[in-house]
Formats: sequence, C-alpha cells, structure tokens
Amino acid sequence: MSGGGSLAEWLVSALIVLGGSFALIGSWGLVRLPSLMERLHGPTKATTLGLGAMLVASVAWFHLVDGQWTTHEMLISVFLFVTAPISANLIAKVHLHRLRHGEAAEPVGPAGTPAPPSSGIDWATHEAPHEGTPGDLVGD
Amino acid sequence: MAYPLTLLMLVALPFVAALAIALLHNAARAVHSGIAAGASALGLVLLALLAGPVLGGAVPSASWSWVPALGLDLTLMVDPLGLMFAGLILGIGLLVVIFGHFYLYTGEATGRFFASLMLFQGAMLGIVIAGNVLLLLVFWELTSLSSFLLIGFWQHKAEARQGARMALAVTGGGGLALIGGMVLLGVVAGSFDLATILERGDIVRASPLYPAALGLILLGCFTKSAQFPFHFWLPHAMAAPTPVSAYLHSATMVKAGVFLLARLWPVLAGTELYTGIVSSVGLVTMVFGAGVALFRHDLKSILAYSTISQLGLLVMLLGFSLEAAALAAVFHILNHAAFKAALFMSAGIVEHETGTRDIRRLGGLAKAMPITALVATLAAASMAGLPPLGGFISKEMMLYETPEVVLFGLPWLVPVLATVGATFSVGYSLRLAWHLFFGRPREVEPFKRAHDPGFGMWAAPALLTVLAVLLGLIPMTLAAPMVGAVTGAVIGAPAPEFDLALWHGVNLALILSAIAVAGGVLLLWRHAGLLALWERAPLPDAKRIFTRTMGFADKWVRKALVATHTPSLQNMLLASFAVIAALVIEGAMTGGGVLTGSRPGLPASIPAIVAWTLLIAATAAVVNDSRNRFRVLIYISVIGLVVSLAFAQLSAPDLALTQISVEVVTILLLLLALNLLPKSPPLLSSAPRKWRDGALAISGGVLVGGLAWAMLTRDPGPSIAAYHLANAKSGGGGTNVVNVILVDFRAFDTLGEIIVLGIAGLGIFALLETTAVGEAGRRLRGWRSDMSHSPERHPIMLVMASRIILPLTLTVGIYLFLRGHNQPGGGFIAALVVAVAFLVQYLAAGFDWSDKRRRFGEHRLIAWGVLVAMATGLGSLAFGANFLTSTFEYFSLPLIGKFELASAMAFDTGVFLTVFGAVMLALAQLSHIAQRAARAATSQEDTAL
Amino acid sequence: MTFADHLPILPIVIPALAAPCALLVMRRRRGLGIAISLVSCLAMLAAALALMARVQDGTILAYAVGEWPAPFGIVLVADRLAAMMLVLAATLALIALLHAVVTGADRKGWHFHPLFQFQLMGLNGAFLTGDLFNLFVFFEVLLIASYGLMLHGQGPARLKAGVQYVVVNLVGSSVFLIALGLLYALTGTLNMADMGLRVAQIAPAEQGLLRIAALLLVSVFALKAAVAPLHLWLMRTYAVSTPAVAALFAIMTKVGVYSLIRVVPQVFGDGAGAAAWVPAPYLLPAAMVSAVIGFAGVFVARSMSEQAAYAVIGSTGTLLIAVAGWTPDSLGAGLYYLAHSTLAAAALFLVADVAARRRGGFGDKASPGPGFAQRSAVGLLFMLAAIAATGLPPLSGFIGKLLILKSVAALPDWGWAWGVILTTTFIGVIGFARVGSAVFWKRADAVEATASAASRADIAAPIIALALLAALSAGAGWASAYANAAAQQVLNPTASASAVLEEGVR
Amino acid sequence: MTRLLPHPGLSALLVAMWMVMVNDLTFGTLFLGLVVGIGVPLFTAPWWPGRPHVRFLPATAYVGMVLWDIIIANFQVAAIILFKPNRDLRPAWLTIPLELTTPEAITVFAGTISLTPGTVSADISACGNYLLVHALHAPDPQAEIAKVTARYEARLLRIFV
Amino acid sequence: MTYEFLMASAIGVLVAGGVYLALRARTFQVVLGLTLISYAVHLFLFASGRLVLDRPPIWDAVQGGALAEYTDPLPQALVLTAIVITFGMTAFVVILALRSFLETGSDHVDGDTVPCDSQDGMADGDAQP
Amino acid sequence: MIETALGFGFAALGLALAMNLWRLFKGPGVADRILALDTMVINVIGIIVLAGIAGGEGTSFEAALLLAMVGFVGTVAYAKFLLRGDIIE
Repeated sequence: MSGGGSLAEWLVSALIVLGGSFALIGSWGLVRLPSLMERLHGPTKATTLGLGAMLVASVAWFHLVDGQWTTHEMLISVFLFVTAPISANLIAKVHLHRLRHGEAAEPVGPAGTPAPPSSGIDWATHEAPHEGTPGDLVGD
Repeated sequence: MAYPLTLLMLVALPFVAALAIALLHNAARAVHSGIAAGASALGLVLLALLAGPVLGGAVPSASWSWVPALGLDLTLMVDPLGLMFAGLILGIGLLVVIFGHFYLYTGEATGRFFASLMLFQGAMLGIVIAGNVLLLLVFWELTSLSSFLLIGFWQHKAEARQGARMALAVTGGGGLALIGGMVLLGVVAGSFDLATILERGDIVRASPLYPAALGLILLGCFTKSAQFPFHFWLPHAMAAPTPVSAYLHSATMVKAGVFLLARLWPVLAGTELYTGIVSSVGLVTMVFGAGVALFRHDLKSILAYSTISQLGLLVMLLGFSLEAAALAAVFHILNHAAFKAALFMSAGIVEHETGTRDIRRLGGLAKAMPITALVATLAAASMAGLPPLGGFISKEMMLYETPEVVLFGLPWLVPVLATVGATFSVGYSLRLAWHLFFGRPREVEPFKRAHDPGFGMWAAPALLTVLAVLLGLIPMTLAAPMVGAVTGAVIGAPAPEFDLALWHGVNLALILSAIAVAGGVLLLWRHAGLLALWERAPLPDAKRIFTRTMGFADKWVRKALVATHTPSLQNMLLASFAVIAALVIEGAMTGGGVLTGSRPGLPASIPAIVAWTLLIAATAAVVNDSRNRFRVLIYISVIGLVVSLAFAQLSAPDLALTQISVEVVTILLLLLALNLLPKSPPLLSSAPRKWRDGALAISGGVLVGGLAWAMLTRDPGPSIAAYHLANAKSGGGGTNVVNVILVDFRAFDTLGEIIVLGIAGLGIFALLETTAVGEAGRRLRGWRSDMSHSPERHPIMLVMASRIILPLTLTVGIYLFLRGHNQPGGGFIAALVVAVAFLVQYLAAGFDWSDKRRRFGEHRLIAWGVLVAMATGLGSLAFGANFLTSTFEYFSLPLIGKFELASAMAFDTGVFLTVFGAVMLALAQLSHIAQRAARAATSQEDTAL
Repeated sequence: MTFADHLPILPIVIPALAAPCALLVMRRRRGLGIAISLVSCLAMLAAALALMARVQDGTILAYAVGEWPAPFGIVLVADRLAAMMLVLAATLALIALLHAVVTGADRKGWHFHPLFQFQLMGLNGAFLTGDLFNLFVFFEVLLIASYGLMLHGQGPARLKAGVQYVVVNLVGSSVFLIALGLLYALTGTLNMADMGLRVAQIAPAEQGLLRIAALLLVSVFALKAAVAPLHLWLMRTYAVSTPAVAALFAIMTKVGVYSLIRVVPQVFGDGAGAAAWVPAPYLLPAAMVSAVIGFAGVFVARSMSEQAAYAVIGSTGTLLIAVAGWTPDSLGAGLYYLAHSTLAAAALFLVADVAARRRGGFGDKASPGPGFAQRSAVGLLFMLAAIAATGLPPLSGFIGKLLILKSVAALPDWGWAWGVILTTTFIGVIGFARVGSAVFWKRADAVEATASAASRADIAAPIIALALLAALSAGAGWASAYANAAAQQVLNPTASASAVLEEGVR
Repeated sequence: MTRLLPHPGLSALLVAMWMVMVNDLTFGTLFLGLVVGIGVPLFTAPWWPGRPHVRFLPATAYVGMVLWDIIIANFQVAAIILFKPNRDLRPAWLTIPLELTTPEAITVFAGTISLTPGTVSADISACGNYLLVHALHAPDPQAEIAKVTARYEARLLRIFV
Repeated sequence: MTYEFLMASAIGVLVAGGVYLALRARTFQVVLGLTLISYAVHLFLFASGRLVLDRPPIWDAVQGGALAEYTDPLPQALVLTAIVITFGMTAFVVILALRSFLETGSDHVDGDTVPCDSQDGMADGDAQP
Repeated sequence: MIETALGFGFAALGLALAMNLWRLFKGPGVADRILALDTMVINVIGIIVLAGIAGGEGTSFEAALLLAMVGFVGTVAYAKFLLRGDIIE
C-alpha cells in the first residue's frame, strides 16, 4: 500500500487517530461513569464521531490508493445514526423499568429517578400510552 | 411318472394341504380332515410308487439349484431309510388324522389344527427325503416351529403355552447347534450334498473339526430325541391334544433325532468319541426314562417317559456303532412306532370317554370298554417286550448286542443296565395295562361314563396293534426286506445276515429278557411300596428348574439392560464423547507423526488477541453461569461477534456475513423460546458428575485444539480448490469464488442445504402447530410470566425507526443478492438480511399488525424455492447437459450497459426463497405461540381479578 | 446425452420434486398429496430397478453433477451396491407409505408426505453420492427429515425421545465435520475416489492425523448404524415413532453401515498407511456386543415395538460381524443379510402396529389383552416376522445367517462369531416366543374385547413385507450372487476410482 | 403518482443509497437504482401507513446543523469523560414539554437529542406531551431544556407541517 | 502469539465448554453446548484451509487464478453450508426443547423410559383433523 | 506514517473492547450488559473498517454494514425481552 500524496495520508492518519481515540473515550466512559444513564452517553461518541471519522478515513484512503471514490462506507454511518438513538432509548427504558421494579442489580444514578412529567401521568415505560396520543401506535 | 416330479409332489403335498386348510379355515371339520387325510393318502400312494425301485436298490433323487453361493440345493432323494420313515410319517399321519377327526371336540379350531398338522408332516417328510444337509436343516427347524404350534394348540391352557415354548426352546436351540454342526460338516466334507458327505466319512472323521461338528450335531439330535438331560420338554409337550402326542412321539418329531443319527451313521459313527457319548447317553436315558415312567400316574405322562426310554434304547443301539445293533434299531423303530402310536390313541380314547387320564382314578375298564382294553393291552405287551410280539424280538436283538460293547472299561455295565432298563419297561407297561383295565374300578364317576368309542375312533389304534402283533408273528415276511434294505442304507454297506424270529434257542439274551419280565412282574406286585419310597425321595422337577432359569435370566438381563439402557441423553452423550476421545487418542498413538508442523505462523495483531480474550472469557462465562439464561445469551452473542470478526479478519468475508446474520436470527429464536422456559432453573448435577464431565470436556477440548493446531501448522498440499479458483470466472462466470463454488461447482450441496433449512422450517411449524391443544395448551393457558412487564407494547421511537429501516434493509438485501456472484453476498445472506428486516417490523409493531401486512405464505416460499432451484437444475437437462449444469451470458442493452445473466442466479433465487421462507416460518410461528401464551396469561389475570 | 444417462440423478430428483409439490397441495387437497407421494415412490422404485438393471453387468455409472470433472465437482456413483440400496429404500418406502396411508397415520399433521419424500431424497442421495461432503449434506437432509417424521403425531413420549435423538445426531454431525476438515486438510480433496488415491501419498509425519480422521469418520458411521456402545439413542427413538415411520427407519441404521462399507475400502483401503482398514480392530467386537445386546433386548422386551427396536440393533450387529471380515464372501453375505434384516425389522414394526391397533388400550404391551379381530392371522404374521428377524427357515434370514456362518468360517476368530450368532439366534427365538404367546395366545378374560374399529386392510403392508422376504428367500440364488458381485465391486476400489475420475470433462 | 410513489422522499433516499452502495455512476446502476427506489417502497407501503409531509430545504439545513452540533458536543463530552471526576458531575433528568405531535417528528426530535452527545432521550410520557431526557452534565437543567427546544424543536416544527 | 495458536486454543476452549454444557441436564444448557460446539466445528472446518490474511477469494484479473494469491475458497464454501445446516438444526432443537417442555412440564433432557403408547401417539389428542 | 496511525487505532479499539468486556461482566445491571454488548459491536465495526484500510481490501465493507444493522436488532431484541418478555407479540 504505497501511500499517495503525503498531505492526504496525513489527513487519513489524523482521522484514524481521532476515530480511535473517540472510540476509546467512549468505552472509557462506559467503564468509569457512575451509573447506567451516564454510561449511556459514552457509546454515542464511539458511534458518531469515532466511527464517522474512521469511515471518512477509509473513504479518503481508498480514493488515495486506487483513486476511486468508495462512498459506500457512509452508509454505515447512516445506519448508525438511525439506529443508535433507538438502542439508547430502549436501554434507558429497560433501566427505568427495572428501577421502578426495584431490581437490586439496577443501582440508581446520581440523577436519581425521574419525576413523573405531571400529576396523574406517567412515563410510557410505566403506563401504557393513551389512546390517540402519538405514542399509541398499535394498529394504525 | 418321473422321479423329480414325484419327489417334489411328495414334499409339496402336505404344505399345499396346509395352505388349503388355512384358506378354508371357516369350513367344516370334515373338509379339513378330508383334505389332510387325502393328502396323506395320496402321499402314501406316491411313496408306494417309489417303494418298488427303492427296495430294488435304486435311489430316486432330483436336484434343483437354489443358492449356489451357499451350496444349498433343493435336492431330494429317497433311499430305504428315507422310505421307511416317510412311510411311518405318512401312514401314522393318516391314522392320526382319522383319529383326530373324531377326537377333537366341537367348536375347536380344526382348521388351525389340521393346517399345523400338515405343516408338521411336510416338515418331517422334508427331513427324511432331503438330499442336502442345509435343506435338511430348513425342514428340521420347520418341525420345531410347527410342533410349537401343535403343542400350543390349546392356547388358553397355561401348560400348553409353557410346553410349547419349552419344546421350541430346547428343540429349536438344539436345531441351532445342529446348524453349526452341519455347516462345519459341509465345510469339512467340502460339500453340502448328502450323498457326497456320506461318501467322505473318512475325511470327516480325520478332520480336526470332527469333534466340534460331532458335538454340535449330537446336541441337535439329543435335544430333538429328548435324550437325557434334554428330555424334560417331552413330558410337557403332552399338553398337546392326544392325536398330536401320538404323532409327535411315536413316529415323527422325536424320531427325527434318531433318523439323523442313522442318516449320518456312516459319516460319524465308529470313533471312540462317538460310541462313548452316544451309547452312554442312550443307555442313561433308557434306564432313567423307564424308571421315572414307573411312578407316573398321568396316562400320557407314563407314555411320555416310556417314549424317552425307548428313544434312549434306539440311540444306544445306534451308538454301539455295530451293524447288527443298527439293524436292531431299525426294527425297533418300526415296533415302537406301531405300539406307541396305538397306546397314545388308546390313552386318548380313555381320556375322551372317562374324562380323566389319572391312572389312580381308573381301573377295571376292561368291562366297560373291552375293545379298547384289548387293543391297549396288546400294544402294552409289545412295549413290554413280551412274546409273541414285535417288541419282544427287537428287545431280544438289543440284549443280544449289549455284551459286545464295553463302556468305561466295564464289560458288564451295558448288559446289566440294559436289563435294568428292560425290567423297568416291563414294569411300567404291565402297570399301565393292569391298573387301567383290570382289577376293580377305583372311582365310580369316570367308570360310569366309560364305554367304547365309535369305530372311527378305535379303528386306527386297532390297526396299529394288529401291525405290532404281526411284526412279532411273521416278521420275516412283513418286515425283513424293508429292515434289510434300511439297515443297508444306514450302515452304508450291505446288511449283515439276519433272522427275525421269536425263538433263537436259549441264549444270554433270552435269559436276560426272562429276568426282565420276572423283575417287571415283581415291580408291579410291589409297586405301592416303591411308590411311597419314590415320593419321599427329593427329586428335581425339570420344569420348575427350566422356568426358574428363564425367570432368573429374564430378571437379571432386564435389570442389566434397564440399568445401562434407560434412555438418558447424558449417558448417550457421555458414551459417545468418551468413545470418540478414546479413538482420537488411539489414533494419535498408533498413527504417530508430529504435532507441530513446519508452516510459519502469522503474528497476531492486538485486536486479534483482545478478541481472543473476549471469546475465551465469554465461553467461560457461558459455562460458568449457564443457569442465568438471559446473560448467557448475551455472552453467546459476544462469541458470535468474535467468530464473525475472525472470519472477516482471515479473509472470509462471505463467512463473516453469514455468521453475523445467522447469529442475530439465532438470538431472536433463543429469546423467543426463553420467554417460555424457566429463566434460571435449579441446579441439577451433582458435584462428582460435574468433575467427571469437566474432565471429559477438558480432554475433548485439548484433543480438538491439538488437532486444529497440528492442522494449522502444516502447509497444505495440492488442493482441488486451485481448479475452482482457476475456473471460477471463466467457467462459472463469477469472481466471488466461494459463491461460485456454492451455486455452481458444488451447487448440489447447496441444494441439499436449503432443503435442510426448508425441512427445519416445516418441522418447526409442525411442532408448534399443535401447541394450543392438549397438555401443552393447558400449560400455556396456565402460563404466567416470571418477570414484570412494562405496559408499553410498541415504543414510539422503535416503531418509527423500523418503518424507515425496512426499506433500507430490503435495499441492502437486494444489493447483497445481486452482487453475490462477484462480491461477498449471495442468496442465503440476502435472505437472512431481508428476514431480519421483516423481523424488525414484528419486533416493533407486533405480530398481528405486521402479519396482516405480510404478502407471502411461508410454506409456498419454501416450496417454490426448492422448486425453482430444482427447475434450474433440471433446465440443463433440456439442453442435454447434466443436472445443475450452469451457464451464463453477458448481455448489453443500450443505456444500461453490459450486464451478466447466469443460471446460477436463478438457483440463488431458489436459495433466497427457501431460506427466507424457512426463517420467517420458524420465528413467526414461535412468536405466535409466545403471543398466545401471553394472551392466555393476561386473560387469566383479568379473570383472576 | 440420452435420457438414460441421467438415470443416476433420478432417485434424488423425483422425491425432491415430489416433496414441494406435495407441500403445495397438501393443505387443500390431501388426496392429491397422497397421490403425489405414492406416484413418486413408484417412480423411484422404477428408476432404482432400471439403475440396477443397468449396473448389473458391473458397469459403474459416474454422473458429474453440473458437468464439473470428477474430483472438482460432485459426482454421483451408481454401482451394484448403490443400486441395491436404492431398490431396498424404494421398496421399503412403498410399504411404509402404504401402511401410513391405510392406517391414516399420515393424517396427523399435514407435513407427513413432504417430510417422507425429503427423507427418501436424503437416503437416495447418501446412497448415490461419491463425494464425502455431499454425503454429509445428505446425511443432514435425511436426519432433519427423520426428526420431523419421528415426531410425527407428537405426544410427550415422542417429544422427549426426539430431544435425545436430535441432540445425539447433532453431536454426530459435528464429529463428521471435524473428520471432513482433517481429511480435506490432509488430502486437499473431497471426492472419495480421489481421496482414496491421495491418502497413499501422505507423509509419515501426517499419519497420526490421518488415522484420527479415519477413526472419527468411522465412529460417526458407527453412531448412525447404532453400533454398541454408540447405540443408546436407538431404542426409544424407534419404539415411540409412528410404526410406519419406524418401518422406514429400519433402513436408517443401514445408511451408517452402507457408508462404512462404501468409505472404508474406497478411502481407507490397503494404501492408506496408518489408516488402512481402520475399523478393523474394533468392528468385530463392537458388532458382537451389539448383536448380544440387541437380542438380549429382544429376550426381555416388554412390548412388541421395544422388541422390534432391539431387534434392529441385533440385526445390525449380526450384519457387521459379517462386514468386519472385509472379504468378498463375508461382505456379500453381509449385504444379503442387510437387505433381509431391513425388511424384517420393518415387518416387525408393522405387525406390532397392526396388533396394537386391534388391542385398543393394551397397545403392543407384552401382556395378556383382550381377544381381537383376526387374532390368529395377526399372530401368524407376527410369527413369520419373528422367524424372519431371528433367521429361522423358511424366510431369508436363515439363508442370510447360513451365508454369514459359512463365509465367516474362513476367518481367524470364526469361533467367536459363530458362538455369538448362534447364541443370539437362540435367545431371540425364546424372546419372540414369549412375547408372541403373551400377546396372541394368552387372554386376559377379565377384559372384554375392545372393538377397535381398525380397518382390516392394515395387514396388507406387513403381508407385503413378509412376501418380499419369502421372495428374497426363494430368489436367494440370484440375490446372493448379486450381493457377492456387489461386494467384489466395492472391495476393488481402483476400478471404481478410474471409472469416477475419468468422468465428464467439460 | 401517490400510488406509484407512496414515499417520494424515501424513494429518493433509496436511489441515492443505491448509487452510494454500488458506488459507480453508470446509467445501468441508476436504472437499477430507480427500479429499487420505486419497487421497494411500493412493496413496503403497507408497513408505513402515514405519509409525513417534509419540507426538504429546512430538513437538509437541519441535518447539517445537527452534524455540526454532534462534532462540537463530542469534544465537550470527551472532555467531561476524560477530565471531570464523578463528584463534579451533575447529571440530571430533563422533562421536555413537546409541541410536536406527529410520531415521526417526535422520533426525529428524540433522535437528535440522543445523537448530540451529552443528552439521551430516555422516554416519552404516556400522554405523548413530554419527553424524558437525561443530561450527562447539566448544572442548569432549565437552560438545557430551553436550548434544546429552541434549537431543535422549533426547526422541526417548521419541517414537519 | 500467532493466529494459529489463537485459533487452535479458541477451538479447544469452545469444544471444552460445549462438551461440558452438552452433558448438563437441562435442554437449554444442552442447546448452548451444541451452539458452542458448532462454533468450534465451523472454525475447525474453516481452519482446514489454513489461515491467510487479506487475501479473500475474490478473483481479480490482476492476480489471476493462482491458488497462492488467495486463501483456499473451498473450506469457506463448506463452512457456509455447514453454518446454514447447523442453523436449521439448532432452530429445530430449540423449538423441540421448548415444545417438550410445554408438553411434559419439565425441561430435563431425560424423560421416562419407553412408554407403551408408542403405537400412534394417540395418548394425547393431538391428532390434526 | 499510516501504519503508525493504524497501529494506534487498533490499539485503541482493542483497549476499548477490553473495557467493554469488563463492563459486560461487571454489570451491575442487565441494561449495562446490553449497553456493553452494543458498544462492543460498534468497536468491532471500527476494527473491521480499519482492517479494511490496512489490508487495502474493499471486501470488509459489507461485514461492517451488516454488523451495524444486526447489532441494532440484537440490542432491540434484548431490551424488548426485558421490557415485555415476549419480543414479538
């Protein structure tokens, strides 16, 4: 793999390093942050900027090596952008659910347990979405 | 008429008759007995046709090839010996049929009776005129089987069933020994043709295998002929209807052993071994049987033991290896057949008319039933060997020979014991006649009933008795020619000079028999006292021993089998793993070679090492808390992740893709199943078992790991893969060699593979289809989840995302499918991706919602997938090419440009459809029952509230 | 390329087409599905017979699937042995199918016929293929189909047994794959004939691996053939299966035996160094043990189906005693006995079913039950089946055993073999006599005959099976000659190798 | 037209995606892409009942802005993870009142919040009027809420009409 | 640390774990064991083509058709087939385990000994109309 | 130049994976484990991409793409299971 123009090579290297370090930081956050909700923030880095950088690097690199634009890496980021929030959301829901049911294994974080949005109404994890509200999606 | 046809008919007749009777089993008794009698009579006629030439010295024979590879030919031959026995079988058979016709009670299965009887007759005939020892074996075993049916005729009687089983066990078992012996004999003699074997006696006797063969054959003969200690089946065979007993124990079944001894006389007789064994066994049996007979009270039982004794006599005579003794044996066979059959029939008459066979309850019947009395008494006298009857002559001849033989170096042994035996037989014969017909009736009831039967019933015994008498009065005219010829056939040489007569002047034999008669009378006189003695003596009951051994064997074999064979998966797997591990070790030991090869290793990158750590750790975790099932699934998917990474790293992109997509589907499946399984079941295995399994597991791991290591560190030899690489593009029209192999070089494998998946889908469907009903249904209805549930079914973000994800994923699927032939991808992966895409819908929006929108029937998908794949394969036949021959072509359209169409693509479509169908079928079905279960649970909760 | 040249593929194509068609029509038009199934079986039989006629003169048909030359593509090899197995399978299939249809066993769940056809496809494929990995694939096809069939009708007993059956076979498949991996790594080929040639050039340093691979492969076949101590899975599986299915399964163990006979001489023959005749030291003892265990089971069995299942093990053992000799005579005898024992086992299962259907709640338990329709007729059938299974005259078992005894007599430890064969036969006779007299003679007068409305036609299938046994005995001359010829062909791998490897160059 | 293109935006996206994936720019590819882009939405139409109306220009602008925010926020959060000890960390639950009503819009909003590091949208209220967001470090929750609402929700209101 | 060592040891560990779990008494554990074993087996079969980095068997005009230029494609094809088949089998055995648990109420691998309703499975009314 | 960058990248990702593993085992909550798995998948994608760059092979892209999709599905399934027990209802 004979590197092409040195500047581009520099760029690619930088991107790779950036990506790597962000992935690392994400996972580090996963390790050190106090409770699940905080840790949840870590991986979003790894997904977004970390991988994003590496993918860009890859695009650039293949342009460098065999001079053609291999754009398809971007698809991966698209997918991740679509899916990452969902994963996070569901994991958070699991956390809330288990908090509510007092699972010993789910410690409460420094933020405490979330208060209900307003009197008489609870979060969807604990109370089935009401008829006709956006959250009620069965059978539409 | 030509011999072959005659012989064939002779053998075939009884079988045909049996078949006919069986087919007409609903017809009247007369029909059955008529057919049977007709067959026997016709057989006699045929035999008569043969008699002239045979006695004239000819040996009519015919042979048809049956199993050349085995030397088993359908050879039939009639020599004097065969002729005599055939005569007995058919003649007495005829009489027995007539007798049986009147004997059987109304409402009994006469069809079955006469069919079995004819079957038996055929088998016996086969034995005596078989010209090939293997053929003889066939008929030999047939007699055991058919006698099993006859003895067990009265199925409702326990003793009948036991007797039948015992007879089968003993004679059949002996038959097996005989099989061994005969095959050995044939191997030694170099032929299975009887005539040939008879000529090669010297070779046989010289062979080292002679003792083995002799032993096995004798075993066969002795069991059949109820020689001590195999005699015990015979008395119990008396549970059969009397006609059967009359047939089996006078002329046929038990005589088969004697016949075989006589038949093989030239081959086997003459050696120390032979004489020693056979004559001593015969002697013992004779004395023993006679002794026991003295103290029996059941009429038939007395006759049974007398039969044993008489057979002992015959066997002994044949065992002497003396020509004159053989002659005596031949003559006695005739006598015995006559008087024993007569006696059995008389016994049958007595039982029939008085309702009992217990000699202690009867007596003085001479007044009530004079004819029967006359018949039976004369027959008994012949059995006792009183002049002027046939029995006398043959006994004389026997006693005359005894001094010639020296057993165990004791010259007096044989004569003395023989005389003792003779004495006993006189004793029981006289007792039989006396206690039955003379003196005062002991009990009133049977006597009142007693009267002579109709002519039809006493005709047969009467005829036989007449025969027995004439054999004594005019032996030379009646029997001499036959006896001479037969003896010649037995000894395989011209018979010695002989003179059958009542009076040979005063000689040792005469004295001995006089002693015997006197002793017999004495025994009868003193019988009561002796009986008391006898009954006080502790005597083993053969039957109880037999049944006990059977029960014992059954109990313990059963125990052993149950202990080892209770269907326990753990045992099965343990056995399998242990065996396989042992074999691997053995292979390594014997095969030799080195563990580590010369191939240079690839230095591992950091991520590789980390990934490896992940895998090890995850595996350990899986094993460690395999009972926390949810966590285990997470660990499993870590392993899957690492494996796919490994594939991706080690330049196997297709595998990586496959692994990844299979992984997720598997996880979904497991999650669905886990929902209904206990989440964390209690511990089951005991500590020692765990250690044992652990040891086995570790050794297994080491072995397989070692194998992998040994394999990986060696350089590959020339592989057929080179061809695949070279021809992928040119011949297969694709650059992704793996895919080309899958859809072209080895498309046949892929065809099988998709079929496996399809079948799995069907099987799963069939399994789950029935879940709602039956026990499972009840359980599901009673099912309640063991975890708390969030009320929200369809989280909004998930649903919304799934709607955009579906088209995106489908597009990716299409992409992977289309490019599969040239780049990583292909029908299978595409199918899984698309399946996952739809499963996301199910996950997000629920089963009903998504299933309503489903536009494909999984079963049809599977079926059409297989059909498409098959059609692609068969298409090539149309072009005269072999099955699954692929073709591809490059087209170019304006604007669109150059593109390729390959038949492999069509095949891949089939793959796609089947896989997609199967996966959807499995998961949809499973989720569906899960859903039903959940519904059942909730509905129950509602009712509970 | 005339149509006749495609003969070898037909036995696989026919069921592979019939199955999906049956699947498509089954739900709506059951009758049509049954028709498809039957026609396909008949067609299979016809194809198999045609194939047999074709190869009877000793020609070996090699059919390159996809027209890729021999070692590189997959080749089907049709020789006498393969043809014989095909005919056997088709015949058995017809009988089993007939019984299933007559007794309505196929009406419990509508997957019976598709699964049945797929099963046959797997069997035929396994008999025909000349490629080791392809053999694996067809093993899997017939296995997964057999799972489905074995569970057909379901019920707790079947489900429990099913779990064990499936798991054990999955382990077997894994071992198979490991063996395949090793063999490919060593020889670089998958074609049996080619492999047979290449094992000769394996370096001494690799001999250990070669032997291990061979042993693994053989042990897999042994597992399929239910040779002790790898037989534990069989009893319950067969005993609980729907009898029609069990009858078909009679040939499943024979697939293992077949593979053994096919692979060992072809691949691990004289030239195979450390792996030459690899099962030699173990096969005979194992076979004897299985024979003893099998007939001991027959002796103590408590139900007719259990007894039949044990009889299968016993017969396989007997058969392998002959095979273990690896001489043309003994192998020929073994092949003849193989055909016989397959049909005999099927007959046993079918008769057991016929009795069970008539005895209502008593099933086929070896305990006195009520009198029932056609008692003595069914009893006669059972007696004949038992005669066949134990190897008494006049049915073919007797000839088979005589052949084995005679051929084995020439081998070193013939004494043992003889002892085992004769003793086991003896035990078997007693066992069958006991069960038979308990079921068909003894009558529990307490209970009155439960008039089960069993169709009387269901004795047709067993009668056919027994008739075939009689025919096999009558035609023993031809059959044994064919078997011997097949054995000679199998034991002469070079001929087949040349026939295969010179096949169709594209 | 609507029957042929249930989701024109989606179709456009798919075509683009196809071109990107196959990554070459021949007409053949485009043709195939069009086939896919039209075919797939047609096939999947039943699974996406509603037809959200999206204004494309603001949407693209929005995407660009979010990307930029992501990059910036990433660095901020990275700094927090690396240098801020747990005791100084002020995580908080934010309850954000929603003006958006369509599920699509809410989803996009929540997604944006999650994507921009430092905040993760955890749940929606049963009545659908509130969003539960967790902030990694929000000394002043109200300010955070206001910022998020102003910066993203306002724009989304203009995109989904 | 070579890839060969990693691969071999990983296979060994997987087999060990698999065998151990397969010998346990619960269907679920057994299924897990089989899964582990199948991973090992697939890796083993794959390894029979030896380990090669960055030379996927994608034919290209530059390198031509020489085997040395690529990794051995055949084992990959075999493994792919094996994976598919194993997937089918695993799915089946999972459902079977579940089904027998539902039917008998116990997920222990060993049920009772040979039952006598072995005739038609009519013991339960599961007959499909 | 690029090699060193790649080396760093690999090292970083490897380390990240190790950390995920720690979290995976440590828990404490099930949610943590799922999260750890999710992150793991993403890091593995990163490794694959980097490997693609290092090997100069375009073929690793599909694997990464598929992982991205599949990792998501896995996470969702796990979460759904914990929330509802029945992942497809």
